[in-house]
Amino acid sequence: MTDHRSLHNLEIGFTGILGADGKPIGELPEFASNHKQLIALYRAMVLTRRLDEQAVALQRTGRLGTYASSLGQEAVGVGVAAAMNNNDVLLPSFREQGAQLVRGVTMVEILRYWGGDERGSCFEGPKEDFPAAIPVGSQFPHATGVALAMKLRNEARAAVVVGGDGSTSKGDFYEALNLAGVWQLPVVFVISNNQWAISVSRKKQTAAKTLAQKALAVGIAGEQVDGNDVIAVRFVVERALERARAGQGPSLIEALTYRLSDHTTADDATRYRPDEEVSARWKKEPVSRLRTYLTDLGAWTGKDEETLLNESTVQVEEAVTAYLATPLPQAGEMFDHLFESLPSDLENQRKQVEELSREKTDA
Amino acid sequence: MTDHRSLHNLEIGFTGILGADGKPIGELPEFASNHKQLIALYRAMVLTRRLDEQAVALQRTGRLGTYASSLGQEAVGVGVAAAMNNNDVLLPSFREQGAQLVRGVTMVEILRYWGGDERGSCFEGPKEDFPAAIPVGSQFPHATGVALAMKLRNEARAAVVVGGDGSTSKGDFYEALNLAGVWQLPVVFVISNNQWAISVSRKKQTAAKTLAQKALAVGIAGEQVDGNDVIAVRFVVERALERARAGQGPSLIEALTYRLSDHTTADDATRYRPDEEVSARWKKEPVSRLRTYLTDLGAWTGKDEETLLNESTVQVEEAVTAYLATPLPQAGEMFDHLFESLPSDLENQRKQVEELSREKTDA
Amino acid sequence: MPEVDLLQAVNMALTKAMETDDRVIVLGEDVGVDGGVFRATNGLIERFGAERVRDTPLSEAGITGLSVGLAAQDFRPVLEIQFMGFIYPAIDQIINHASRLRNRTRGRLTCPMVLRAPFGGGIHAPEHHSESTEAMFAHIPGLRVVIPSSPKRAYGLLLAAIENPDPVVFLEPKRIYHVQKENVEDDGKALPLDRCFVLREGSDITLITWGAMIVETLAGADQLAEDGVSAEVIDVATLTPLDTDTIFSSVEKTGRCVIVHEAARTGGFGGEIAARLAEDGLLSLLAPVKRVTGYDTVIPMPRLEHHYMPSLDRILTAAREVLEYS
Amino acid sequence: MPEVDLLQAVNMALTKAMETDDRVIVLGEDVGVDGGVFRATNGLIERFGAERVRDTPLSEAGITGLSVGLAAQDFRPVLEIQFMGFIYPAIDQIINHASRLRNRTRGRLTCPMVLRAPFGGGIHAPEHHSESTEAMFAHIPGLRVVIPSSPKRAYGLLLAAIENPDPVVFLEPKRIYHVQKENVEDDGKALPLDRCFVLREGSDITLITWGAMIVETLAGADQLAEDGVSAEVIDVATLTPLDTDTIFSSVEKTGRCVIVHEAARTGGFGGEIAARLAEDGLLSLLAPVKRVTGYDTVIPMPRLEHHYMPSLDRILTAAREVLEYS
Ligand SMILES: Cc1ncc(C[n+]2csc(CCOP(=O)(O)OP(=O)(O)O)c2C)c(N)n1
Ligand SMILES: Cc1ncc(C[n+]2csc(CCOP(=O)(O)OP(=O)(O)O)c2C)c(N)n1
Ligand SMILES: [Mg+2]
Ligand SMILES: [Mg+2]
Repeated sequence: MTDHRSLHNLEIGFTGILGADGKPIGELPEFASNHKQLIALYRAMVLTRRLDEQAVALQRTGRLGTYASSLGQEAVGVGVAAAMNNNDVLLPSFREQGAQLVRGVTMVEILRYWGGDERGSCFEGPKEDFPAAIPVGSQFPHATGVALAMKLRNEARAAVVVGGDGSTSKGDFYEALNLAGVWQLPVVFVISNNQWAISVSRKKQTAAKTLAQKALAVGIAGEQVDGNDVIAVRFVVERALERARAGQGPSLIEALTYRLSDHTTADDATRYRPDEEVSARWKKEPVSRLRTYLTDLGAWTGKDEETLLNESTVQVEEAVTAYLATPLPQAGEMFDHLFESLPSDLENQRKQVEELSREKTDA
Repeated sequence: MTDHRSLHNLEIGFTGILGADGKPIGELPEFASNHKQLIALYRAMVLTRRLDEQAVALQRTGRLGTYASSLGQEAVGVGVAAAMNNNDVLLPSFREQGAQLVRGVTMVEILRYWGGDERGSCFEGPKEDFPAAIPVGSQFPHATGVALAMKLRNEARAAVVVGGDGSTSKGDFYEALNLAGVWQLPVVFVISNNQWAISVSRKKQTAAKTLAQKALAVGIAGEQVDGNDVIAVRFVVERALERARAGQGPSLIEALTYRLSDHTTADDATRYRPDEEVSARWKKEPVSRLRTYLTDLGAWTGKDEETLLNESTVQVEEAVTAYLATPLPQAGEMFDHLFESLPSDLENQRKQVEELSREKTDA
Repeated sequence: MPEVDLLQAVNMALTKAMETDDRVIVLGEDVGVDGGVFRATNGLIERFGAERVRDTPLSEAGITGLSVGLAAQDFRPVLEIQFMGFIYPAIDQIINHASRLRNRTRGRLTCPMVLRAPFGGGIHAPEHHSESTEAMFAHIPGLRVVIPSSPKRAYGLLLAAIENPDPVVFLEPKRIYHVQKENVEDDGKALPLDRCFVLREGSDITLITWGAMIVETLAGADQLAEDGVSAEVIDVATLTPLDTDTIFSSVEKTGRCVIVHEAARTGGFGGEIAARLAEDGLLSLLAPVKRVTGYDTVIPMPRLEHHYMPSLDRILTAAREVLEYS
Repeated sequence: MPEVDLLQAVNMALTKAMETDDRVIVLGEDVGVDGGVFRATNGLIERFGAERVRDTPLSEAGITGLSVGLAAQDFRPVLEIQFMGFIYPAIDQIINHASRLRNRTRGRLTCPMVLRAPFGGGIHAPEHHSESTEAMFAHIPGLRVVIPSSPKRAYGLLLAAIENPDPVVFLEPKRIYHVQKENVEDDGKALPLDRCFVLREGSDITLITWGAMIVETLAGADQLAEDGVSAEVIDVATLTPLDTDTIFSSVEKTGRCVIVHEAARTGGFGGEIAARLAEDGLLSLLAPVKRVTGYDTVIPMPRLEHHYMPSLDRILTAAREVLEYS
């Protein structure tokens, strides 16, 4: 007997609210009736884009290290962070400047980090948020631990972890998803599917039709969202967070977006993808989409736009100035946070590095 | 707009052919009309069980190392191997004596391996088969490599890799499954779900309702089979192998079975599972099920059974005698297969270990 | 004061730590109902419940990363990896995260976790069950590698590891889980994590070791004493950060040194100790340093395993060679 | 004869190997159309097609295990791991399988694979992109660890690694991918994998190093020459199995030795070399051995990185200290 038992919950939902042309194609969530909230999302996306632009320029002129721009993906980071409570915890990948800004990481901190300074990960704002994860996918298991801590303390909080389409091929992703499922941990996994992992396309990454369906492997909720629609992103993440905080378990959200920039400033994307693909995707980018909607609503004017652009430029420039003025760390600092207190075995090494750096300065 | 796009292929099939009582509950596959073939399956299961019994006895009397019996799971190993062509490649876990026997690994080799002798993995028979995999799940990626080799050579062959329910929680399992999917490799993943990973039950391993549905995460075929029904196992694995050899891609097969023994001879399963659970499962075990069917068919008599048991006992005893008579390896052999030829840096070490062992023997 | 073996001492320390600090969470494969495959966590789930004593899925990388997250949230995870041969999927999380979370965030987030694993050969275990790769961990900055070799040190060092605000890999020499019983007072007192232990004082030669090889090394010292040679025996205990002071002052006194470990020779931690002597203790040395170690091959399965393990004989031969120099 | 840098030499060797032996398969993340993030595999996919030059999913553990399977089937996989910081998920497959498949099966199955990875700091890379953990691999029996430090050696050693019937971890010092050009004949000739290279002969002191530190070490020898000191410079090249002969005969001659590496000091491979000298070369030593290494901390991000890297100054200071002994 070959009996095809069909299983429950084997559907993958897709949420889109604004179309690429900025016209609503779905029911608007409640928060969208408050234009101030929409404008806040818009401002955050514009600021993120401005920061990215400026960071790339700094890199090109030798004043910043390799940088991963989020151009075209701003709605994912901003939407995710906007959905979070302050006391939730964010565990970002290395391309979530938008989310970090909304969470309260400062632009100066972000620039310091990419400028090659560990102090950039010592956030003044969201003290429990994790720093950027460079080893792809390694952040997912951390999120399960953070979520378990919240659950053990009976707190109505949740962890949100973000990774790319490429990161879903790592065992770390799967093991974390499975742990979250089996222990019903308050964590939301967000995949920012920008269609590329450096030069490897989404299709070459996995034969699964969607990344959201990977949730089925561990028995948790999975859904897709239009990742260039910040309203939709905020909406589905908020919903998933509410479930998580209420003890209803983890979710996987695949946000469909596109990386309009090179992978990083060290990359040349024209080597592996056609210009036409990129220009077609420019038509669906998130910032102008929301601007159109707000303009159509009468909630946003050319004047507002001009003011915002000026303000953003000033804000970013101030941050850049502060970043460039950051006093260099002292050589000895490389030992100061290795352990809570420096083991005596390492004192000589600390002394040596300090002396040598003094000599250099004196010379 | 929240649009529930339902995806294709999100069903998980289940195949069972003989019921627990030995009565057919499904259509019999063609090979089952050949009673000789069924008898061959039966004989292999009985032999496996006899070997397991004897191995446990040897361990209890200090003549074998820790041993993992396959009691109750014989139909999985035997069914899987019976479905394979000689030139397919088997990558077993550490509990697939049944499969190994059918593949042509000798009982002496199996005993040597568990007796603590690397020579036990130097099979005379299936030369390309992998040795038992002790680090759980680490065999899955190897199978993708073996399958890729076959594909690159355009051979109509396939790899079959077997792991336990516990092994499906490892990143290795998922990464291998994903590689097989994206490259459409000729490999069949068989999960012998015996409901326990030492003391951790299937339910504590993952929130997924089935292990077969993990295939959906990587876009490949997944199905369940009654793992105590050797006819069903052989049937579904054969079908999956035909697809694989024909270039139609990989499959995941979850065989539902039960570990009637302790995890290994080092384990005491009464610590973590109730006797009633085990006795209930005895009613569904694979050997008597097929015997009933064959008897009902008139293809098997009490006399046949007696002969088989005697023969099996003799065969196993002969193997045990040969195993116990195996000359000890020489101490220097620990260096002989480390590299193709021993680097000069290690010659002294080899000399030392040989001299010291001679001294011991002389003393 | 209970008379316990090393394994029971581990269990006592875990119990005490869970009693004292409810941020201590014990997790790993089979640590709950089964009490661990060696029974190190026996009784904990009955006493502290399944929330704090957690059976995990079979997922070494995942549970190590999960422990990093838990630790960053101010819990004190004590993770068991069942055998050292299965620790390797955890290395990525250990080196890329656990050991540097504090440094990466300049002290904002920390990682007070302990990863326990039984290690070493000599118990006739199956393939992949007899690893001694402590040197791989001892090369990781920001990590402590701690190895007890007696019930008392197991108790005191494990408590210290759990109290320590930074990550510790705690390796238990399973071959001596049951060889020695001691009266261990259950007083919750930690031992220092920055000190080698001088197990026996002596003046002619220094024997340095850790883990299970302590047994053969002490036996070696006994035999040497019969020859009228006074051997000092040092249990390194905390491999990193290394207490070079204790080692140097011993070798300054004796002028001779044999290092014993079970791990493969090349790249083993004995090399680090010998190197330090060659750098900063050379002038005290009256003879070459000798290492008695496992061979540079995969530790054999049981049929040949005893040929691999450093033996009392090999220790004595090395010591006598070193003593011949004048 | 083309004038090429180290990176181009790697590319030449890969091309030659693929030309000569169609069992050679190049795989890894972005090795295909993109030609590798450093362009080491540039042009290969155009020349040999996507079957043999394979872009893989982002899956270090998986593709390493896959390579083991391929190698067991008599292919010659050459796997690129993009940066050494991402090699750790592969360690399990390397230590538990690749390095012991031959031994486990007593020669029945073998694992002729090469795992290439750029390593080391000094290029102002982001976090986790500047690792030098060769010592962790050098402790694995059954594995060869090979590190080229010039275009010629990159070409000849990579060909040797690919031809070798056993697994090789081939680490490329990315800081010197472009610092030196040499005329490298594309003759398909492999260099020996069991020899250190004496880059400069000398009689007063032996400087031992590998990888990118060759630059500062040779500069050190130049400076010492100006002081009238004749320094011998050894590029270890193949860390394991180690060619102790070359090292010992040099130190016998010079009586003095400084070992230079970028990796953290404790547990670094310099310790192994120093240990061997302390054991079997002690009587040749006229002075303590010195190690000039990275510090025992996480290699800092670019703002502090230059303070971490062993400098010409540190090498000179150590050499002069060693030379002071008489
Ligand atoms: C484990 C690991 N392997 C390789 C890399 C190098 N690398 C950096 S980003 C990247 C691609 C990531 O793709 P994706 O997850 O889709 O994120 P995206 O860059 O598109 O945001 C790779 C291969 C890495 N950082 N970590
Ligand atoms: C990576 C790894 N972790 C832990 C172990 C110890 N161990 C051996 S078997 C086993 C359970 C395996 O369960 P499952 O995969 O269901 O196979 P079964 O034993 O039931 O056949 C464990 C945890 C191991 N061998 N490898
Ligand atoms: Mg991507
Ligand atoms: Mg099982």
